[in-house]
Amino acid sequence: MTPLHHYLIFSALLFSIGLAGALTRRNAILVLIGVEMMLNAANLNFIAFWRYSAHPEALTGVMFVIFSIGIAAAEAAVGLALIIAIYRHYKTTSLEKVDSLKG
Amino acid sequence: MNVAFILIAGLTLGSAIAAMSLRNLVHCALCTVITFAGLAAMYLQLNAQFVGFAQILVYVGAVAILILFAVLLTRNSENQPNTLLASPSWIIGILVAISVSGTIIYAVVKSTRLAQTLPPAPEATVQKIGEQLMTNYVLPLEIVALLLTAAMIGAVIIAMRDKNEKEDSGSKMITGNARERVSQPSTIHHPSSSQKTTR
Amino acid sequence: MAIETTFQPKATLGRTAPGNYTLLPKTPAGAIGGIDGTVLEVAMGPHHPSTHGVFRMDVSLDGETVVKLKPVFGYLHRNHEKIAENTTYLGSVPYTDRLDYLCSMTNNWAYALSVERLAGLQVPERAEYIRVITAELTRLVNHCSLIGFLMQDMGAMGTPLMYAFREREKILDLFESLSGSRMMCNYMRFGGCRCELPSGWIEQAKKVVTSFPEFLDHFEALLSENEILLARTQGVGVLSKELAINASITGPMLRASGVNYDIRKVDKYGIYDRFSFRVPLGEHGDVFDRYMMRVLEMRESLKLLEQALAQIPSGPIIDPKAKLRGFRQKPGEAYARIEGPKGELGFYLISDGSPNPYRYRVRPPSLINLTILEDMCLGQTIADAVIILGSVDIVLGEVDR
Amino acid sequence: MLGTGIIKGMVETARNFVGSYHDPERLTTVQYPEERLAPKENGRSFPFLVFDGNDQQAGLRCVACQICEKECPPQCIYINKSKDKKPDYVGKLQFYPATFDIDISVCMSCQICVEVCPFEAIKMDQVFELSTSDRFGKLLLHKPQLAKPNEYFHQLHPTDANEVDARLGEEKRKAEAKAAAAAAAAAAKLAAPKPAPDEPTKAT
Amino acid sequence: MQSLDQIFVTGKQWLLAFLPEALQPVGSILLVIAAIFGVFATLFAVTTILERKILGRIQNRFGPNRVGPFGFFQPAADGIKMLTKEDIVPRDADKIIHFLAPLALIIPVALALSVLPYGRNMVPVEFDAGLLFFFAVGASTELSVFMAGWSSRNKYSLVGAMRGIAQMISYEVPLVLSTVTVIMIVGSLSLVKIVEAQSGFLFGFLPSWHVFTPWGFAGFFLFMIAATAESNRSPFDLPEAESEIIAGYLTEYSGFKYALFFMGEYWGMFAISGLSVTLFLGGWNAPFPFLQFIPSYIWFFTKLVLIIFTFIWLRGTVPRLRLDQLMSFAWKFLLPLALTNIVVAAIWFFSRALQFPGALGLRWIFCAAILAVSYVWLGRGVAQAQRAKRVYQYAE
Repeated sequence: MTPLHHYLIFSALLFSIGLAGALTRRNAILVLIGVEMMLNAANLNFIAFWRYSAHPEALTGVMFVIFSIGIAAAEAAVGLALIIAIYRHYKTTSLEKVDSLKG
Repeated sequence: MNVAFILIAGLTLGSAIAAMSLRNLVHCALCTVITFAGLAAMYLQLNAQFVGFAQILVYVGAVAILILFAVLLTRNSENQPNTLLASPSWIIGILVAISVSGTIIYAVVKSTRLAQTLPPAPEATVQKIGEQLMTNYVLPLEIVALLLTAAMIGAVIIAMRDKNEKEDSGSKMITGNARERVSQPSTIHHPSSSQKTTR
Repeated sequence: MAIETTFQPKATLGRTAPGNYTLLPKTPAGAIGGIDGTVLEVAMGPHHPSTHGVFRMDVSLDGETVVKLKPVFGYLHRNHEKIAENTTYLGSVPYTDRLDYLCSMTNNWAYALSVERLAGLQVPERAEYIRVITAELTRLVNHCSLIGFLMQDMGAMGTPLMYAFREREKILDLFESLSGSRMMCNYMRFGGCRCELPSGWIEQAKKVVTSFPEFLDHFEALLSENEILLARTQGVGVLSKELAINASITGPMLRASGVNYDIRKVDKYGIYDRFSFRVPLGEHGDVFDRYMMRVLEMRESLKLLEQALAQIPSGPIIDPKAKLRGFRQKPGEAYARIEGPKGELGFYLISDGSPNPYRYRVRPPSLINLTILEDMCLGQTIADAVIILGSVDIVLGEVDR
Repeated sequence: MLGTGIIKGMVETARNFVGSYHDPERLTTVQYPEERLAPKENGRSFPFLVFDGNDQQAGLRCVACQICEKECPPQCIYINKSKDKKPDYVGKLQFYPATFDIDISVCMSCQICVEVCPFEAIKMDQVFELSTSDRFGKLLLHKPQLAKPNEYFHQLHPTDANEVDARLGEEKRKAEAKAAAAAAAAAAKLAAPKPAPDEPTKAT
Repeated sequence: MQSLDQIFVTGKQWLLAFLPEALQPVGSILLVIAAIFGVFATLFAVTTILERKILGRIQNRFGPNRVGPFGFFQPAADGIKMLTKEDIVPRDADKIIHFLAPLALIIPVALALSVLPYGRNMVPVEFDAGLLFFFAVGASTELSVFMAGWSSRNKYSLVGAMRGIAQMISYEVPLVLSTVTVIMIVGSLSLVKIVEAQSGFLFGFLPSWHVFTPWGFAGFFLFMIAATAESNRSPFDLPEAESEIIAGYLTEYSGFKYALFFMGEYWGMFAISGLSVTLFLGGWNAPFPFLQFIPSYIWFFTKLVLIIFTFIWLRGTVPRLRLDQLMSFAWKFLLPLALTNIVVAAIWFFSRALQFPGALGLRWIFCAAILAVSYVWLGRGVAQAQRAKRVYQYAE
């Protein structure tokens, strides 16, 4: 049996990896991947807390994760579309070079 | 502590680190896939079957493919110049990440209110989830549906190529060729008494 | 079109492989374009499954759309014309078989016709009939296999091709019993034909001709109404009437664009004026029209064959004045053309009195029909380019000579 | 309606699928090494040399006139004329080929050598299983490999062979008659005092 | 008869009894894995030879008939040839991904095969959400196509991979939507429950399979078209269109890796055909009551082979579509029809309440009419380009 705090530690590590990536990498796509990873780490917390809760039949955690996955898919689609649009304009995906508001 | 948990956690964290640190973006994206799949395995371990399958379906089947497409569509971003590990942004980023994870882990380890026992496996059948979605969560469901539609349309509009831009390049390419060969047609005159036949 | 004459090797990294060749630099990741709006340059050929031999199309693709296409040929160049200028008049006949190796009979005829024009030979009537019969059978062979290959290019797993070949075999059997060879017939001679028809040949040919329409009906039932085929071919590779005329396209391709031009009707060479047959005309000039032209022409050829097989007279088959050994001509020139299955096939000869022609020139329909390829393919997808090439009906032996 | 054409096509292929099990018209494949097609009389592969009688050296019809060597489009025939002469089938003295080689790796089976030969000496064979691992030696056929008896020619091309035999027999008969006449004349000449000049022989 | 039907189930239990208690779950899993690999590797071999023979007969040829009796050892010969071939990896290829791509295909496909019910009590892994699992792992095969195409560093491979991904993503939508009807009617995602819902006979002799209802027939039709596209079979074999892009994403594969890809594609076809058997053709149920003595797994595999035969037949008949036509077919024809079918299934479901005599016939006719009208209407939209029958003129 795996205790609850192992899942929490694991999700904290995953979150920090995503955070580190999002902070350090310059490529917009990688930043997006980092954000997705943080989101997933949070989802794992929801599931873990649901599983270890006293009243799992309420399905709250599961429901939250289902909605979260749905929204993450939308977020990824819009985010990547934005990245592609930016790339068309600036010919780069490096966030450091995309620094002017005026085209 | 479970062997399967250690294996999955190790694989997931390892691929997550690889995804965030490899130079080739396609490799990063493929490592992300492993991370997502590992998380799905975690969900399955936690008896959340439906969420696990949804995770694979959405993240592996859709988001990962989207990311790969984005990588290919933004070509010269594929190879990043090697940035030095010692550059200030790296140090700051990693410091922030370590401090965040340290805080959370400290809190988790020190916490006494966390459940220490695993309750019996809950019944999270698809039917129950469906019922919940149609009763308690019907409003969020509608909102998510709306959001997804809006996001889809928005993504299509954002990513659509500028019409003028495309027409310019297209016509340039085509007029560069032998279209002008059609000058005055020389005529061939032959007796052509024609006759119609249905085919 | 500028011809690239010098090959400049790309800068190497200075590494040498164990052999004696230098390695080109590695393709960097993402060096292959084509997805992010850049142009993908693909060399289709010379060894590509659907270029009908050794032919190359240098294609530039925007996504899947062709934005530039450069046909490159010459991989099968065999110096045909120069060889013919150093060979006797008779010795060139077997070489003409190898021009368009699907239709050796018509190639023979075109060459024989130009030598006859040069030498003023009279072809006996029976030989003329045999020529018409073999030429129309050749047309059936060619159109049949062309449709098969076109469907193969379209991805039909070889089924139409196999059916077409099954019928083609019957005609090739006829050719074999007549001339001794299935494909390289080497049958016609200036002044007539090489040998008399074997006994029972006419009956056998009649049997083939009468059973052919049934095959065509089934062939069309398989193909002509197939929605996928219609979707793939209609409106694809449109060649306008004006462009077709200006690019001197001939044959079924020209008629698919709606131009009424058939040398059998225009020149009335041989004895084509004795038969009643019609020339089908297309309207849209797309791949479907080119396909239908072939089907309809096969039906007309069958009518022609029926008449010719019924009317064939007896008599000599070669002009007694025609001399095979040591054939020489007084100085002069001649051009003769026929309506080959692929288009106008002409031979131009200049004689200087020696046993060899002084100048020998082929007007190959395949090559000239191929020149318009880029204009038809621009703006279409790569899959269309393949079937447009297939519908042009080329044989590389004739294109490159 | 969408799909009717495809269904029509599928009916067509199903007919062929079923038909190939019982209709020999549809399943025309000949399984080559076990089954063979009967050779056509006009069929041709590579040339061979015809000889009369039993001795392929003495009976060879070829007189090394080298016309085929000149006319051969790919120039795959190599002939060396003999220094001496030997009598041919009519008993006339002729040259014979000291060597007669055909490189069948170059030959394109066009039959032009057969057409131009004035002596009916070269004909087309029908063998085609000539594959060998030796590209140069085994595909260069020499006179002993090329020479085949007249019976073989009869077997391959009976119509043509009968025609040729009739013509040659006629010539032989004429020549013999002429020879007999000449002999009679000579005998008469011997009997008579006045000698008659020898008539020069003419090649046909 | 009961014992014959359950012979594999009892056999497995008998074998497991030899193992100690603790190892029994592991042993059970290993047995199942071995069974799946064994059965489907054999089926793969049989299908390759059958496909070549059937295509040959369709094309009036014999097909392979040299190795063994009627050429039935041809797959073995092919296998040996594949194994002994040189494994060529392009110099510029991304070697790791190039190596992993066939595995990334074969693993999800084998996983997908493990949730199908092959007979009564014969489902390797029973999930409550088996159908969802099937689609989840099915969706991840796209990754392998991408990996193969991208890592080969070949233009044809890349074009093929792009085509493949675009096609698989597009056709996943009608594929999933056409199964929604079954989920609606049965009320479960469990494949075992779906098969059980199709057992029994209407009026005592007609099988109550889903395909014999209007929505079920339409769903089966849509599912099979989408399945053809998902498994890259003709006429949707664009990712491997040999006349256009050589072999698509497989261009740079040779030897064993190619064989693995090949097997993976066939397994994918088996998996998706097996799913259609499960969803629409009554799974392992016998078609008639008097045929019930034949073991259930035989019925499953008979239906599977029939579907595979149809795939081969179709492959022998039709030419290939073009990419844009493929896309418009998915989005403009299959998707609206699938959505209509969902509405029809809902009508069917809620009109169950009608109990007057002849209600079944009325429901049938009403639902079929809706579907037929929308089929004709949508079909006209898709094929509007070739509506006008062409008339050709002749010159004398």
